[in-house]
Amino acid sequence: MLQLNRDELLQAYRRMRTIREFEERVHDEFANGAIPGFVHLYAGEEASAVGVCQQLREDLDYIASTHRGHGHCIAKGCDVDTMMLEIFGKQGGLCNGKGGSMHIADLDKGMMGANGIVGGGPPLVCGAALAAKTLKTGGVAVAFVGDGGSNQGTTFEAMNLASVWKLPAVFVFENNGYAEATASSYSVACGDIARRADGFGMPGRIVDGHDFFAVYDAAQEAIERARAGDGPSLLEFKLNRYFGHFEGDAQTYRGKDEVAKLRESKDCLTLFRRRVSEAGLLDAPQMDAIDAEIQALIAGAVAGAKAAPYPGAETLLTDVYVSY
Amino acid sequence: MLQLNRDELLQAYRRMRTIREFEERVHDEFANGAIPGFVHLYAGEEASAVGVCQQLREDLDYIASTHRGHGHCIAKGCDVDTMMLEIFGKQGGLCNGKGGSMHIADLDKGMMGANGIVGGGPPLVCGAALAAKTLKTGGVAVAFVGDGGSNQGTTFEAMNLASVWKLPAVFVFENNGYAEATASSYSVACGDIARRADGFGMPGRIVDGHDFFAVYDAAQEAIERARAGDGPSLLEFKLNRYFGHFEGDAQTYRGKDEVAKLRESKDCLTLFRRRVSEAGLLDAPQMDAIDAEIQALIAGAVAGAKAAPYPGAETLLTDVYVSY
Amino acid sequence: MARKISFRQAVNEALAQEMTRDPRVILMGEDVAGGAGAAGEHDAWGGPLGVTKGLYTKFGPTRVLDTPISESAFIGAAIGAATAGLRPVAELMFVDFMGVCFDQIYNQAAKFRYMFGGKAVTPVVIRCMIGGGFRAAAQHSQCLYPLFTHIPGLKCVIPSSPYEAKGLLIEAIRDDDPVIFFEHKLLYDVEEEVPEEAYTIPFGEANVLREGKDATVVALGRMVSLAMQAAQALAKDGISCEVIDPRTTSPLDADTILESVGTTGRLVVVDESSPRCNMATDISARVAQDAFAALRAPIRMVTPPHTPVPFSPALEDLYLPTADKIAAAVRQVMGRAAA
Amino acid sequence: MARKISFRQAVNEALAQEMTRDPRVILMGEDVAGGAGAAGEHDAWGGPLGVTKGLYTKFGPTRVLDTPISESAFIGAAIGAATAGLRPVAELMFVDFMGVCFDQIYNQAAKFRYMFGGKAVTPVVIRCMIGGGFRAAAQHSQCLYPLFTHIPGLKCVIPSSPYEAKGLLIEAIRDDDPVIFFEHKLLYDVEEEVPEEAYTIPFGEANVLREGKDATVVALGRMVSLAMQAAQALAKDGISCEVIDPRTTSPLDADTILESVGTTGRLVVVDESSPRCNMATDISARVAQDAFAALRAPIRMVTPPHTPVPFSPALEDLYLPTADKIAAAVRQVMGRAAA
Ligand SMILES: Cc1ncc(C[n+]2csc(CCOP(=O)(O)OP(=O)(O)O)c2C)c(N)n1
Ligand SMILES: Cc1ncc(C[n+]2csc(CCOP(=O)(O)OP(=O)(O)O)c2C)c(N)n1
Ligand SMILES: [Mg+2]
Ligand SMILES: [Mg+2]
Repeated sequence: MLQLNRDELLQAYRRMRTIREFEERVHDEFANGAIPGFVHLYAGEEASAVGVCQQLREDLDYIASTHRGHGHCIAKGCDVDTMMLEIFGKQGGLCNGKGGSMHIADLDKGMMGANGIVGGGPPLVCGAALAAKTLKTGGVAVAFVGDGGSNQGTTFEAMNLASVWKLPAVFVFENNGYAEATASSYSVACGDIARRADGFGMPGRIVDGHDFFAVYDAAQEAIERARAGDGPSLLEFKLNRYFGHFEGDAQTYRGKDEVAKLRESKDCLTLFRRRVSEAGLLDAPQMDAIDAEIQALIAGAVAGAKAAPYPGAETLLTDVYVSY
Repeated sequence: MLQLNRDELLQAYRRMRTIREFEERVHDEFANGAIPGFVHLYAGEEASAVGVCQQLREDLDYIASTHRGHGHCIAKGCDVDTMMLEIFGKQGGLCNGKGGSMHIADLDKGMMGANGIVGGGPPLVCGAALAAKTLKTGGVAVAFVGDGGSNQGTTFEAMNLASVWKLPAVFVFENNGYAEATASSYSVACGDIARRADGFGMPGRIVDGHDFFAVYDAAQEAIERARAGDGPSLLEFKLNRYFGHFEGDAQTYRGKDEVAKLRESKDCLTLFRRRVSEAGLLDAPQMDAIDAEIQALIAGAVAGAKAAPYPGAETLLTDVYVSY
Repeated sequence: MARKISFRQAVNEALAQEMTRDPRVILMGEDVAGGAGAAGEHDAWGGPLGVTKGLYTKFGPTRVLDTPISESAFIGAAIGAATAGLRPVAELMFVDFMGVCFDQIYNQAAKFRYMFGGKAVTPVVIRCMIGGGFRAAAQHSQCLYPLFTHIPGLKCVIPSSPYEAKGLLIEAIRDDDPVIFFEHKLLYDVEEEVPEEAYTIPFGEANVLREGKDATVVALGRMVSLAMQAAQALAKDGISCEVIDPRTTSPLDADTILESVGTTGRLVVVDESSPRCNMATDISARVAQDAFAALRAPIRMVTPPHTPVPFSPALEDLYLPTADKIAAAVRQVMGRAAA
Repeated sequence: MARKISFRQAVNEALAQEMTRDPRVILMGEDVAGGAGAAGEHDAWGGPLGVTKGLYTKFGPTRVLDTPISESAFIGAAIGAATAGLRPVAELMFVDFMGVCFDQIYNQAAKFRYMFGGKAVTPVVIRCMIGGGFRAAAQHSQCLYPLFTHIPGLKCVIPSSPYEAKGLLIEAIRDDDPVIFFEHKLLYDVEEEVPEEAYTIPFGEANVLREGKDATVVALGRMVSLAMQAAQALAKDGISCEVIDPRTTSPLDADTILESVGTTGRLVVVDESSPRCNMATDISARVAQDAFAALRAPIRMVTPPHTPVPFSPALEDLYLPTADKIAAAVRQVMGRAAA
């Protein structure tokens, strides 16, 4: 915590709040019927995306995300207005409406995309890391994976490959306890995902994923290791999602009041506020001001998305190949 | 060693010798141009197949093999005459000439097939084990996998699934040091494959794969655990192959005299003979007699395969579906 | 007795009846029950769209198995189990996920019988969702059945209505070969009369939904109802369409199609899958080879364009075949300008 | 300067020249060098059939990377690296292995550009071996290019000779889209004159190997030389064939085929891949749709039967298309009984 200066703390808070507000509003708009398709919200997990990405360079470092990708986008610096346009399927969206929530991406910011395929990202991250290593850019690449995605063959293979090639990569497992309706205690045979690190020749750590500072420290170690050329690491963040698997999920598999209790006791934003306040680093009014500012920002993004036209018919047939 | 009676020891020796002789003769016949296609020989690894399969029931227990499948076939009780016919692509072969070396199989003996796909077998073994568990047959299923195959996503997934479902399965890794020309020290990032067991919630052991008795004991423990309903295990046998990856491999990646030295110091058959002789359990003439008998058996198989006709043209279009 | 039920219910009922009939039939997949290891309800999902809901409660944990997200392992396990005495129905969820487990399907299940000289029997059914219109974007909207149809050793079934779904799924479960069962996600809420008792619809027998003399329209899955709409509209213009649903693409009932073209002399094939090497080309080519003499006009294929499926509703609506596009194609083969 | 080299050498030379020209071009795959971590020679293999041998020695370990047997990881890594500034050439070895890594190819590489609204460039080449005749049985003899051709966003290249291989591979490496490059393993030892200097052959431009007026024969990969043999034999009977090699199935130069059929009025398509939803159907259907008026006879497709590839040489020889079968098909479309 002490290593972060005031601006950095403000940025971290701002980004976490942006994600939260973004997701709460998308939740509402989905319920209103304004957003089509499958939408997976990241609310509750903000400390992970922000704690990691705050240490990454937009121009150099890459991340690959999952189906639950809005938070990673925002943390990596994507523009919320164009993100919202994308999620509404509108013209001018980050992918011009062709990708939507599940394929939101911004390669210019090193964001290699949300992914509709569980386990789709880790191999791609090996590639970005290999490019960094081969071209000697000094960059690193981070794969965000869920607990469910930890059981996909592509993920295992990618970890082994990253070690064999000693790639500047980090494998972040966001263990939110569920893959759809299936508990990770059922699907991950060894209990903690971090126990797998040793079998792939890399260090592994379990971290409280609600604690921004714990995430930050663990990520720092892993990222520095990667940048130094010492190879990949595995991080397992234990955290929680506040909404259903996707919008529309009735969540009957969760315990009674489970989410209410989590919102109360395991909110990374509340925790962050408490920690920085107690340490006298930021004060409540400062953060309240950010909250208000972000609320307006996201409200503007939603209004903009609602008002925007759909992409033109001619775009149906473009962007298939480089030539058309 | 003490737990095996004389008949069992004789059977073990006979099967190991049968594999060795079979492979040496296939090697010669391939060199003569009598055998087409890709052929991967098992010579040198006999203690693994036999040490494991001797404890399996032909009618109940299943194994899935790899591209290097002849040894597993013989150990599981397949007929060497029809095996040889198959490898020659002749009528009456174990698969009527349609499979060849890479797809040799005998479901009636619980041999689910050699496999042209590295990592193809472990998922299938989960299935056989699931069938045994669901139908309460008391059976177990064993996956043989190479060190190279240990890095295939399908293999990782299968281990996790077997643990999640607590299946009566055993994952046997035959680590012969190479996948094609690539050393396992390069491709298995964690060094020993057995280090991965923990990440899949199962026990793992490293065993000298040249030592029939060490293999036997380790397999016994794993098989009993599986039969008792306590779930899967991982065994890593360190062993060596005497021939190239496939027939025709010049093996320049191997150290000078590497194979000659191995044949000298790490021959599972020599070791077996020494151990049982020293313990006074079998004597040399007994085993020599088996050697002679097996030599004749395999010579007969080769002669039979050479003389046999190719499958009839009408069989090209049969066996695609159950109805034709 | 027949009563109206949805496509979703028809699939569920087929599964329930076959599981009751035959204890070797088991179900597996991600959240086919839903809630494994969780604090709340088990049987919470029945798959992401609720198709298998209730079966876990009925048949219990040894018959309905939730899996980790490890498609190669559990699809392969279903296949291996099929060779060892069970008759598993595995759910791949979206067909789009075949890319992480295709090997087990086309190199293992499809080829066992042939490679092993006729000695293997692999009675496995792999269910999956296909198709666009759900705003589910490029990785959750594909059809991909041409890829499976290409593979010798697989059978491919594409039900077009609740009645078809129930009869074809029961047939699939009783069939001794590996069967891929493609359910169009936009059909789940469609209702029609479906008999309560179990019944089967044989593979390789096309359904002629409507007889006609001017043009043959072959359509698959959700496209069948669009073809029927088009046929109705065209009837008003005096154009008489024969509408054929092949039901299964492998085996394909080519005879019914060839005979029909023999009468009509004109063919339109409607296929929601991507246009290259798809079922539209497969059927068109077959007709151009085996019913050429009867053909009186160019064959026309109605398919989406050669692009991934776009997310934006505005674009996806343009992407998909429609009754209007089908009708326009029929008018074209009739030599009539668009109405 | 042209000298005779083999197809194998042509591929090797194309790789070497492009790697020399552009430091962003790297090579990866199982044993593309061969010997990683081993006691003996590195660069021991150059792939199982020696195609890349020597490149490791020339370009070193940062440009030529051996991989574990983890196709999803390394094919995916090649794709990811392509989006991040490299131009990787990844070797899948046998196309038959696509089943363990197809997702990275068709859901990731193929769709990035579209899904991301045109912002991705993915210059990756995936090389693989196809085809029968090697007695390599059901899992090492497939063609499978129809599965890739089906996918929008991929380009598919099937060279038919050493000259074609070199020019098309250099084009593939310089192309900014994902390209799948299919090398028929039976062609590796074929020799012909190939220029020493680098040259490119554009995609989507068919090669008319032989002009003719009676029938158009379209063939791919190894089938091209068989089609030429057939054409020669037929010429003796006074039948004049136009032989067309499309070179790339995606993009497909349909125009050249349609024009040719416009002249000849007859079409035979030769395709070594399994017969359902394959390139033979793709091309036939296109012609039946867009050159129907010119067609004077049924289209004929020459393909293997709908079975896995058998191991036994006796059966495999029956399985594969031959010059005789092609000639017979041409005679058939000419309305002549088999000679
Ligand atoms: C290969 C594949 N299998 C299954 C799915 C369906 N699916 C989408 S998200 C999901 C659960 C993912 O769980 P986890 O990795 O824990 O991520 P979380 O949703 O908890 O963030 C599943 C099964 C998919 N998209 N891709
Ligand atoms: C999926 C797949 N990838 C690659 C191959 C090619 N291949 C065949 S055997 C082999 C090496 C296997 O090594 P290992 O698993 O150690 O078994 P071993 O040959 O040593 O018995 C490879 C790469 C294949 N058959 N299947
Ligand atoms: Mg999760
Ligand atoms: Mg090995």
